[in-house]
Amino acid sequence: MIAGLVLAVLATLAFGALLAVALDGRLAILAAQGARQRVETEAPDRLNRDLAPAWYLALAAIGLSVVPFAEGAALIDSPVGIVVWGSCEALIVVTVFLHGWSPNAPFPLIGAYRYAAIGLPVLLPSMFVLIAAALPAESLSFVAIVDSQRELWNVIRQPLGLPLFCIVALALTLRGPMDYADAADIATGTSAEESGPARVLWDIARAAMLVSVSAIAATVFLGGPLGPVLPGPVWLWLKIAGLMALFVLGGRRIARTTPSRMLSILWVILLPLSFLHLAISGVLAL
Amino acid sequence: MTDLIVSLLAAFAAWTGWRVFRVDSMVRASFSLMLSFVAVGGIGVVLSAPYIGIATIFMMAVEMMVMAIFMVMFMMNPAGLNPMVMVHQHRISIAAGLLAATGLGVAILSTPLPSNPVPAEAPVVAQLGHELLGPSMLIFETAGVTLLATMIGAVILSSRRGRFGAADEGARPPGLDPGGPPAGRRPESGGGHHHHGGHS
Amino acid sequence: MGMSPLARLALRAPVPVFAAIGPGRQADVERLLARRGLRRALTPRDAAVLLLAGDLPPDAMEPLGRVHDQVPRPRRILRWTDRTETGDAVADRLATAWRGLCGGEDGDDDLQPDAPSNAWRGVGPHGQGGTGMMGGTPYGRPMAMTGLDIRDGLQLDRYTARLGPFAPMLPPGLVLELTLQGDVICDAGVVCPPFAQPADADAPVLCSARMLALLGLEDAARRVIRGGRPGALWLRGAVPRGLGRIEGGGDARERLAGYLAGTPAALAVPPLPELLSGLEWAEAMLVLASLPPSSILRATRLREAA
Amino acid sequence: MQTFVILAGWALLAALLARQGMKAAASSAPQAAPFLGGGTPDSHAWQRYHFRPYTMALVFIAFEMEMMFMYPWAVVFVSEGLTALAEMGMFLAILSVGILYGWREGVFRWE
Repeated sequence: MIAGLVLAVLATLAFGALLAVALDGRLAILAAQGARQRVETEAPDRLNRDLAPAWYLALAAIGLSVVPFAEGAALIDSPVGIVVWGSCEALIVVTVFLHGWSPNAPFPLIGAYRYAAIGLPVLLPSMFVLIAAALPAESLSFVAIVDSQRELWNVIRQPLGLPLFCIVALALTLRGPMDYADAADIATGTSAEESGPARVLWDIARAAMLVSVSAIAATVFLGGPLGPVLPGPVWLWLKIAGLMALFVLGGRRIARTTPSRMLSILWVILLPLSFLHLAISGVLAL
Repeated sequence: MTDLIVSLLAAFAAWTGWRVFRVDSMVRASFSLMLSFVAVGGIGVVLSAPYIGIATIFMMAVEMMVMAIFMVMFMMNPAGLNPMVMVHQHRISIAAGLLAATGLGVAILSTPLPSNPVPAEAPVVAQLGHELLGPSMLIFETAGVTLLATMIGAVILSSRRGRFGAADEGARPPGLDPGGPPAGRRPESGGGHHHHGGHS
Repeated sequence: MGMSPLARLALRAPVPVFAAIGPGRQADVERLLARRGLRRALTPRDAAVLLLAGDLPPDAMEPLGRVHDQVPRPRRILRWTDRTETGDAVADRLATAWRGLCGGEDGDDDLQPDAPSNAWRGVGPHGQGGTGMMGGTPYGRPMAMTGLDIRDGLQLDRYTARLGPFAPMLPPGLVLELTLQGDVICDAGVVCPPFAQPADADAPVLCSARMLALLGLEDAARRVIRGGRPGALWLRGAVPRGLGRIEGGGDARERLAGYLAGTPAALAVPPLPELLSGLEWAEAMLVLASLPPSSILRATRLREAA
Repeated sequence: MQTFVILAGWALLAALLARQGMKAAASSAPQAAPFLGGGTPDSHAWQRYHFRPYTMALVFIAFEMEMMFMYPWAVVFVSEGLTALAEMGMFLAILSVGILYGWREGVFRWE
């Protein structure tokens, strides 16, 4: 059972990351990058430079471990699953910051601080949305949240939830309108001084995180492994793939505003919206 | 088994805590401290307090991120490019540290701690929720007011910008009628210690 | 022995090109790099081929050497000096060079001497080149020192650097000396004006593509250059209202709307230091991208004459 | 126990991949210089970095701490019913005042 779940997580991460890179059209690019020289900057923080992509990847794996692949079968069946995922989100901010801090170069540094400024308040809508999903389930565990969607998926019961979580997902995977770490005006920001395999690993970790975030979204809003005819894991994989395509394609087609303006939008528009979402979900759950 | 994991996590927490004072970089120091707290949170999880344990990890990840930002902002040589010593007043600090550790150790060992392990399937999070909404309701709401005071205090102390102008220029509200004298009290020139009240 | 599947896959990758654009070639290069099969790298670390277009003035040779050396090995520099050479021919040469590099050819060597900017090895009490807390040149460079901020008056470090002439977010040739606190530009000065470009570089299509790329829409920028529609949401809305407002020329948002509608802008741009100082980095780069290259050139020349 | 092995396993696996799967980085001095489009910096990039939304960071910490009360609340929300709704409504109303005040003072922007 456990070995099977470990395998499921590993396989989902690996194939999902492959799919994410392919959706981005970057398979060949990564293959070419991997063979190139890995450049070192002046006096970098070597430990954190090497470990930042590793932690990003590990957080993706941990996030996916709390997701139930079949009804009642999660690798880490924690009674506080959404808090575990929340900690993963907070640690992602730390990891991306370290990735930008460690090369000791101006553009990565600007990217790192920009991401900290946007990534921290993005946690708030995320927490509101997940807490709202926990209300009808009367539990913080993802298994129970899946169970509570037997009659009606949360995407319909709590209509504001998925759109809000999409913004969170884009921020956590450094994509499109929320990619404040690796933006073009700072020459790809935290990655500006990375080359060769280090750049490839960072991209793979981002792809793996996309899988993980999509899995969480599929579990919380689309009923996870619930579905007719097909077995649970297949439903989960289909939903993950669909959400990944949504994030990749949507991310490419929405413009990114300046960080200061996005900060205001987060606090002044998205946070009140999350309040409203929680209030509506609360009244409906009673 | 629980004992082994708790000891390992405790050793890790102590080691990363010690690293906080041995590294040169403020960023490394902050995140060493974070790792230390992560291990403490892990101990919480092992000791049947899953919510408190994971919440500790969550909070500390966020807080050490903010701490790293402020440490780098205000400390000299924030990245430790020149090696430096992170501790001051070695003798006093060693003595204080030993004293605190001994005191706490004695307190813990001499306290008759209850020994009734929580059953694995106990709904501890729900119990915490009922406690918060029931007997500890006042504490919970007081925390809300305290945090509100924290927010307002943080804004007042750290923000230069204000509704009615920069803080260091004496923010003044606009007049009640167009072109009239500013509404509200006029800031005293000698600082905020006088309480004359009244209008000009 | 055949190639590994990974190496075969790598051969199909678009050529990662870092563009060093010289006088008169901005429009050519921007159109060239919007082709399929080529990819404009925003940093030399992401590139393998350095494309040098045009004849550089002598004072740009040293910066070129710096950018060249920052491309990871194996690397190749390709010159596109002949104006009559078509884009197809250059794209072919780029692809050949890339295939050669993927096939294990040796690349070019460094152009700059292998010496740190300041001698530091073995200097100082710990041998790291620095002294005390903040003194000396640890690992070859001094540390930034504090100064007054223009926004909130906090005395934090001021980071001064010269940016350009090949920075992808600036007009080619422009070298700015910027002093930053955080990512806010406290001081800006023009060290070199941008290279003169023909009127084609002011084409609304290229101007809007530059702004779209900064808004995170590289695909949309390519589509626009190839003559399509941007096909993206929240384009004008993403540019803050009132940003980079110039008398008679509207703000950056209005200029973007104009470019997308196909109307070129002709503006009297105030001197760049006036325009840029006090802006956040993202805003400043958007403002610069919203100005046609010819008016930026006029604004910097004006300052030199004054 | 199992959870710990899994968590530690993922972290170790990823760290091994990062440290073993990559060639060591090495560069000549001109290669190592930070990228500034051909320009040069006066100093190291590491600095007392002026993080602009610092007031926001402080308000965020307070708000985040408050959010921690909401997780146990969510679990008992349905069983406690209106009491839970009222108490949390009051709590959030108090904290909204803080957000409103911060917004009025303009702290949710680059300082």
